[in-house]
Amino acid sequence: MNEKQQDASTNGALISVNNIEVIYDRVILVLKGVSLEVPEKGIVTLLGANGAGKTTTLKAISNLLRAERGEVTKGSIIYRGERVDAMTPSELVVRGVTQVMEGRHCFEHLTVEENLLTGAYTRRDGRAAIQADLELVYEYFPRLKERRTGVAGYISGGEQQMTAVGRALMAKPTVILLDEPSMGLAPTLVEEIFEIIKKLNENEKVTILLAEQNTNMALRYSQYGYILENGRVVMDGDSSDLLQNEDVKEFYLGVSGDKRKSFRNVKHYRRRKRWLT
Amino acid sequence: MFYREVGQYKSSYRADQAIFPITNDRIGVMLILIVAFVVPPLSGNQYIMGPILTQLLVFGLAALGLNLLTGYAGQVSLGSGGFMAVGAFGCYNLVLRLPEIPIFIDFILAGLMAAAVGILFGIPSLRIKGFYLAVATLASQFFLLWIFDHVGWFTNYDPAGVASAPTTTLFGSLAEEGGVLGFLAPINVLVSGPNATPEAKYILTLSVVVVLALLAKNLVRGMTGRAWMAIRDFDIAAEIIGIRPLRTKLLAFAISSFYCGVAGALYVFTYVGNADTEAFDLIRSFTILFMIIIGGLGSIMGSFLGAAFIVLLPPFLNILASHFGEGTLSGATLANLELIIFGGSIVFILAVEPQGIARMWQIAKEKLRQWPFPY
Amino acid sequence: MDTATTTDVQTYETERVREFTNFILEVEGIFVSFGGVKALQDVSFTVYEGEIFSIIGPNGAGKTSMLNVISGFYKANAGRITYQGNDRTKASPEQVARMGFARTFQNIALFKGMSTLDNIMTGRIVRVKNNFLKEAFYFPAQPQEDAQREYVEQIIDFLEIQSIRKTPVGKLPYGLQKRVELGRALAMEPKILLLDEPMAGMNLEEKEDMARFVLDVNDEFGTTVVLIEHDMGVVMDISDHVVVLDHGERIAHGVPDDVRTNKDVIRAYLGEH
Amino acid sequence: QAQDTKEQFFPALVYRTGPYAAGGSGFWGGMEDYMALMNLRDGGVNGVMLKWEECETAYNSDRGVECYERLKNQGERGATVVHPLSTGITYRLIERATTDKIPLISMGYGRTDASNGKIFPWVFPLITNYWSQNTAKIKYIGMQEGGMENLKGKKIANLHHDSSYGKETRPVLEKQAEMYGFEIRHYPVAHPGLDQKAAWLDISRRYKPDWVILRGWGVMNPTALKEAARTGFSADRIVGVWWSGAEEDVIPAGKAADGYVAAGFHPSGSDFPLIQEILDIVHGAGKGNISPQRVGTIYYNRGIVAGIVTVEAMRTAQAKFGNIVLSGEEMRWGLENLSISAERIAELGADGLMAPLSISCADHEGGGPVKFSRWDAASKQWVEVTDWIPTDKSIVNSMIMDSSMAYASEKGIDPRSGMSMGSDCG
Amino acid sequence: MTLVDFLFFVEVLVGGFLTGIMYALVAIGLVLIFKASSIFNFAQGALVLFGALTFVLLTEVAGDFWAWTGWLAVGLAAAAGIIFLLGRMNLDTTKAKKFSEKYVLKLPLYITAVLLVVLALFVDGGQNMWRGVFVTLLIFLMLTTAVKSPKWAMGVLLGLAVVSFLGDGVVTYRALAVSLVIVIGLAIAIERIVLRPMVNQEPIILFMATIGLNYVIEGIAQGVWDADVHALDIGIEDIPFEVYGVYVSQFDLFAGLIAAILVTALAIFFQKTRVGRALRAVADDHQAALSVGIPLKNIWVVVWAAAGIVALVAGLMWGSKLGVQFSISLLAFKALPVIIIGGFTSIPGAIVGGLIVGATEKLFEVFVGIPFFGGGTENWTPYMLGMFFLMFRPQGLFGEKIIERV
Ligand SMILES: Nc1ncnc2c1ncn2[C@@H]1O[C@H](COP(=O)(O)OP(=O)(O)OP(=O)(O)O)[C@@H](O)[C@H]1O
Ligand SMILES: Nc1ncnc2c1ncn2[C@@H]1O[C@H](COP(=O)(O)OP(=O)(O)OP(=O)(O)O)[C@@H](O)[C@H]1O
Ligand SMILES: [Mg+2]
Ligand SMILES: [Mg+2]
Repeated sequence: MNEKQQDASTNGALISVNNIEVIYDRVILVLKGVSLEVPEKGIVTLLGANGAGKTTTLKAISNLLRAERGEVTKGSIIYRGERVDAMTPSELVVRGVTQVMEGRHCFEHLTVEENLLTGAYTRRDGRAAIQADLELVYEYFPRLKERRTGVAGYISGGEQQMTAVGRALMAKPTVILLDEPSMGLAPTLVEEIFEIIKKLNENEKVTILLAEQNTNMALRYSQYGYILENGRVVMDGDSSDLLQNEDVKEFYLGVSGDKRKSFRNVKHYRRRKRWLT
Repeated sequence: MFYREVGQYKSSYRADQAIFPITNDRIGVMLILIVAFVVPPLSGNQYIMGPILTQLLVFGLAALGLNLLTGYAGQVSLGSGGFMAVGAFGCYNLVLRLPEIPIFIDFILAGLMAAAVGILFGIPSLRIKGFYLAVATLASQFFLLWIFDHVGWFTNYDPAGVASAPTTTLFGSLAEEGGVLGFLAPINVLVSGPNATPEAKYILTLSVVVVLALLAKNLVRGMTGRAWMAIRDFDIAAEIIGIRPLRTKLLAFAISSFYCGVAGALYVFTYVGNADTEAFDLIRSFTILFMIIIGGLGSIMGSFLGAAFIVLLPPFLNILASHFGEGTLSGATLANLELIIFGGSIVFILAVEPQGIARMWQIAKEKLRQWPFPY
Repeated sequence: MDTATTTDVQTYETERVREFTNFILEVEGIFVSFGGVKALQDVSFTVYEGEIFSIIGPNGAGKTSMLNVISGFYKANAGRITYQGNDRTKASPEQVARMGFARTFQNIALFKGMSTLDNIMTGRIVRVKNNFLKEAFYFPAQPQEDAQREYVEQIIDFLEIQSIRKTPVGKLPYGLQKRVELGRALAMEPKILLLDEPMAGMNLEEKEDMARFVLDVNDEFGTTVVLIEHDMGVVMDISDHVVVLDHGERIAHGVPDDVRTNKDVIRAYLGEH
Repeated sequence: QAQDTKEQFFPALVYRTGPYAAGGSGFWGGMEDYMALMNLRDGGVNGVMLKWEECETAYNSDRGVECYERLKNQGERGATVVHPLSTGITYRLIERATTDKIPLISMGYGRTDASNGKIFPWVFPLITNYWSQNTAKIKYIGMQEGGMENLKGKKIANLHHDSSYGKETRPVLEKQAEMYGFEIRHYPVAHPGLDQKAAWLDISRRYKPDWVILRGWGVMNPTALKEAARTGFSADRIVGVWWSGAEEDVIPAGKAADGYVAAGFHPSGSDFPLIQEILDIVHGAGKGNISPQRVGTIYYNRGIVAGIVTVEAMRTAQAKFGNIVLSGEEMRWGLENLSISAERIAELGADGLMAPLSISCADHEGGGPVKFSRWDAASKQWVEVTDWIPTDKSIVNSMIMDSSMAYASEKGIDPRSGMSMGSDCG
Repeated sequence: MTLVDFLFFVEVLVGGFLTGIMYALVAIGLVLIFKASSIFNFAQGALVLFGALTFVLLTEVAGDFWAWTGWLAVGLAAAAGIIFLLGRMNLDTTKAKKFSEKYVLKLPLYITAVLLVVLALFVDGGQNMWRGVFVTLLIFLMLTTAVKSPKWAMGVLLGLAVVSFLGDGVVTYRALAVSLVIVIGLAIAIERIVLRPMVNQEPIILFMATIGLNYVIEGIAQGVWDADVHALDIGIEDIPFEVYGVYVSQFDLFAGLIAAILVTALAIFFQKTRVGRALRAVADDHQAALSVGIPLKNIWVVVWAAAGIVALVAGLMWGSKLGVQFSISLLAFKALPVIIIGGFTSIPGAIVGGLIVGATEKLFEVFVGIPFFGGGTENWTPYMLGMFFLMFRPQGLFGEKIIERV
């Protein structure tokens, strides 16, 4: 697409996605040539409307697509110099890539604590380390501690979301793919989540690829952003630049001029910009 | 290029809801039906008409019945054999004891009996779900067969417990020469018993199946079908939007059993000519379930495709084997190879397309629609 | 605790003045617990006919449980629910639906195997009078079916989901699924619409659309809306009254402005800014 | 294929897989070996080669029907004769074979009242049908008790497979119980018969019969013997029918089967000159249809007997119609005029393998006698304990008459005219 | 009730319990797979048959079978060793390993193996030889594909060779050892061929896949071995002894002991270990399990191997009771009511369910069925019981609660 992405694959990005096409069910073409890269220890965010292909991109990276009858038909995804399609999802986890899936996906019949512990399945650094991390997760999400013996199928939506995020943290990943981590969380917790992300990134040097609808937050906490529309990258740039971009401001942040509009007063009309036409 | 819906605009919702909205499909189905009604009888090939097509139709109908229950309403049942038996022995007794009734009315009555029994055994479905329900429905399978085995009346006290289809005419004894409905005598053909022609049996079966399949199609594209599918996909949500779970499930059990019952009756009267309970045993119930899974859950056509696969593949392999294997391989080896290939093709189909043959067919059509473009 | 008087109705940042007179739903002293977890403790509130009413609170506060009790899916251990003046505490979900309640779900509960159109059509089931025999023979049921379809097409137009009419909903992106769910609820022609986080997982633009839909439904049909949402912008902008739950208890109840400034609410939920 | 090779076609409805595979593979092994012997040694039967095609039924009745329909028109003049080898399949085929004019041989199984050739012109429950066999069994029990009069007051349990096959003898047993004054109680065992603990507890502890008749099939047989041993019922008080009397039925039961007695219309063993010849010529040429270890077992020998009967009927028909490929109708004539004398049996090298047999158009059974053998678990051998015991036609014939006439009236069949039981055919 | 009546009642009850335990042996296998992957395994019966047939035939086959197996194992072990060394020698080890895995090791082996297996099935002459070929190749193939390491393959093959050349004195142990390996090999093959393409599918589709599998296993079991009836003696007398007038069989008690051991071991495994927890996670959500790094394939191999071993044990017990023959595959149907009553996901439930089923069906048949209804009720009583039971407890006695939530 643009030069920046082309040469980036060679200049040491941790994950580079090169012009991939994804097809579901052998007929539905969803990604039509997406390229992006995630530098080591960076926070990169993927933005885009519903159905743009964010989830699909993340699943392509973590190799979970196959379980949904989806396929990368063109292009390649490279993680640390290796093609991910040669690895199974679990091998990827062992190598440090963990995904928080959209829609929680907790293990319904396991308790909250058991859910968190399965997150540490691939770890070999001993019980004590795992226990310490468990406590850390409980510290992040005190609500989970209260519900630790609750069966995950019965806890509230937000609690499930915390469990899903906590479970991914338990793997001590080096790269974490977050698919809408703030969904369904109370306002304070949304802040909290982004703080956690920042902390992980700064303290533990975790690389983060984030798909978010909360554009404002995502751009404030990330370093680089890509905007997907209809299975294509339509814009990318440093987060701070994107935050200042007029289009982004208008369509994703809802600020025109300086004032936020009231939801009661918004007019109902299609305003989505046709980026490509 | 030739298979397109481009340019076929629908001007009303009704047209949009037609069974085959695409003209090519409509023509295709018409052609298939005409061929089905005309060609086999003209060919006079008894093997094709009898064990191949009639068997296919009968089990296809049973599979369709189960598909309504399992594929549409989501209630996995392993009791279809039992319900077929109710229809079979019910119809046998009706014809035996009330020969005046035209046979197709007997079929309906037999189906209704099966439906009644189906409702009874459907009651637990309110509480029991999934494989638990599947296993629990085996109760009906075993219990019903035991009843038919142990109450001699059902088989007219035959020492071996075999119900053998009496010689029957299409419109019943009243339509015989001199009867009240004597004017029907010329078209009152024999449809079962040793002297009925294979053609008559085949056409009767085909007619019954076509009519019932059409009714089923209407059901599933209407509110009934939607209620079933809602229960299947998410029972709690369905209840919260106002669908009555028990009523909907019982209706599914009833209609499904009705179809199975009619299939059982056809089995006795137009296919084999007689039956004991062995014909409707556990394996039968399982086979019917296989048919709908392989054919495609929640697809009317899938029921028949699945039946074709399950019913026809073994003889097909057998024929192949006897043509190519004769002499080089022992009979036992061939028989086992058949089993392996049969099982292997099931696995293969599911691996390629878990949604079954019907879905494969659909994807093929989709591709055809887009052809020559890849997506 | 009760920081707002229910009679003193105010509006927030809007020119319209909304006045309500009748209670449509009264929830009194609801208790729900699961084993040791007290999901709801003595929760009471009232909803006016025609208003937009929001339930907010931290995760696990009991909001969804409250909605489940109202839908009849959870049975309250104690308490009473009155609908249009009649006690309906013991009604089953299906009866509740037939009384005029419709809802959407926090974890999307669409019928995955069906198309968008069929999903919305299921919402009409409470309104049709066909029986299965008529349907089997097609023609007797057809006029009714056409009428339903027409109604549903209006909803589809309203929600602007024409292009996905025939798509199986399982394959739709998250946001569209939420919209279809709203369509299904609307197809029931409800008197009360219960929405559980309808805007979760949407970007701003989509949220605005959704908010507009909700407001339009409320305006045009006078449908009462009970809304659970974590986006305070939306909640404070569009609701007439808000109740706040925390750990199963009601900590505030009133007009948005009052709630927003309530100390307990800030501590438990909003956080300091 | 050369013009002048004449081939008589036999459909082979076999089952080599599934729960009853042992019976199917044993029987067809014997039958095919016999036919192979004819071809290899004699160049066919009077110049007509025997040809068969296997169709796997897996003991499943529907597949049996399919096989029958598929194979019935093959061969120069269609299928000559069909051995369904399953009572269920026999029932399914009776009407079809009648319409198609193909004789159905159900040797030692099938529909008993089909022995009445006037009502069932195309069905041949040859040698001994179920009911006749049963009379022989009661006779055997009577002999053990020291005379038929001693049966009075005795108790017999009939442990049977809960299927059409199993239920078939209930009426005749009840009739005999009435005649001889013994008591009979039936114990149905559901397919496949893996668990009979309840039935055996009831038999051994509560009912305490003097004898048990075992009418099992497949795995039900060893299970019955084992369960009997566990509940302390002595095996030598159990008398089996001939579908419960093969090696496969007793070997798995181990010591529990020692002393168990079973009926048969032929013995086991491979000492017969005929079988030696088969081992020599057929297996010697690598053309055997079964593993050599199983040659001479009960099922195998049953197949040999079936082969003999079939081929002899063919010869009989050839004597009338010429050495041609026979049609079904001609074959039926051969069967209805079949008579195998003791000399002929000896000539075939099968002395002692079967009893003389003679069929008529009214009597499609032949009323062959029954022999009883005891299982010796140590040597793994069946030991004959009686000579041929004739069956009691007086009981059976009238029952067959009643039952078949009932069938005829239900089906609206006119009996073939001009014959009475035993008279000559037209 | 007189004493005699009472004793009779007790005897029926005990008989029922003991039969129930035998059912439980089969049921445990079903529960195992269900609990670990929510697959309702239709092929469990076929596995029982396969295990028992393999074992019994291995004790029966003649010396040339073992000779073939042994020499072939030596040959293949040597091949594996060479490949291993080649992989070591190459400088760029990962590349070489990959290469050898992909091409050198697998491709020709697949081809030869398939050819040989087909041959083994087809050519009936010298059956023992072909059986030997089949067994060895099966083991080798599965090992190499599963562990991706020629080292492992080499080790096991050498073990097989040693075992093959052992004398007749250790016939039973030899057969047992080899059967175990074969059963594990089968599990690996199942994972490869059947389960892997079906990740994340609906339970009913996976159920159907196991039906296909069922036919394949039946075909292979009867094709490679045979469909004859074989007597099996595992050395435990099936002679009843009397306790206060009630007959109890030593064999049944032994079966009970085995079942108890299996259940305890498996229950601990599931509840207390990391892998056990992972298994339960897999049962809930394949995709999520993948996303946390649970290697689905290994897990499935472990589970199916365990189920295969349980099936082998059940096959040995039932086989020595009834003779090894096709019908023992039908035992799975007797295990079904057991698991709905005990709960699909509870291993101890299988035992309790077995006891309940055994006792009810026997008591009902003896005291109601035979006196009043002409008997033959055993087939349906457990199912009827199960049905009524589930009306009140839809997840069975100990099953995990079915989660209903919106
Ligand atoms: N399993 C599937 N089969 C077929 N199509 C799918 C499947 N999953 C997703 N799609 C399609 O792929 C497109 C992209 O979906 P995706 O879930 O990646 O979007 P998204 O950007 O994550 O949206 P959202 O913000 O709603 O989560 C959508 O149009 C959707 O319909
Ligand atoms: N059926 C149930 N069984 C057990 N616990 C339950 C059940 N339903 C709800 N709970 C518990 O009750 C509490 C309230 O749950 P609820 O779903 O109502 O929360 P919520 O307010 O909707 O939270 P969120 O904003 O996260 O969706 C939670 O702690 C949850 O674990
Ligand atoms: Mg997404
Ligand atoms: Mg909630």
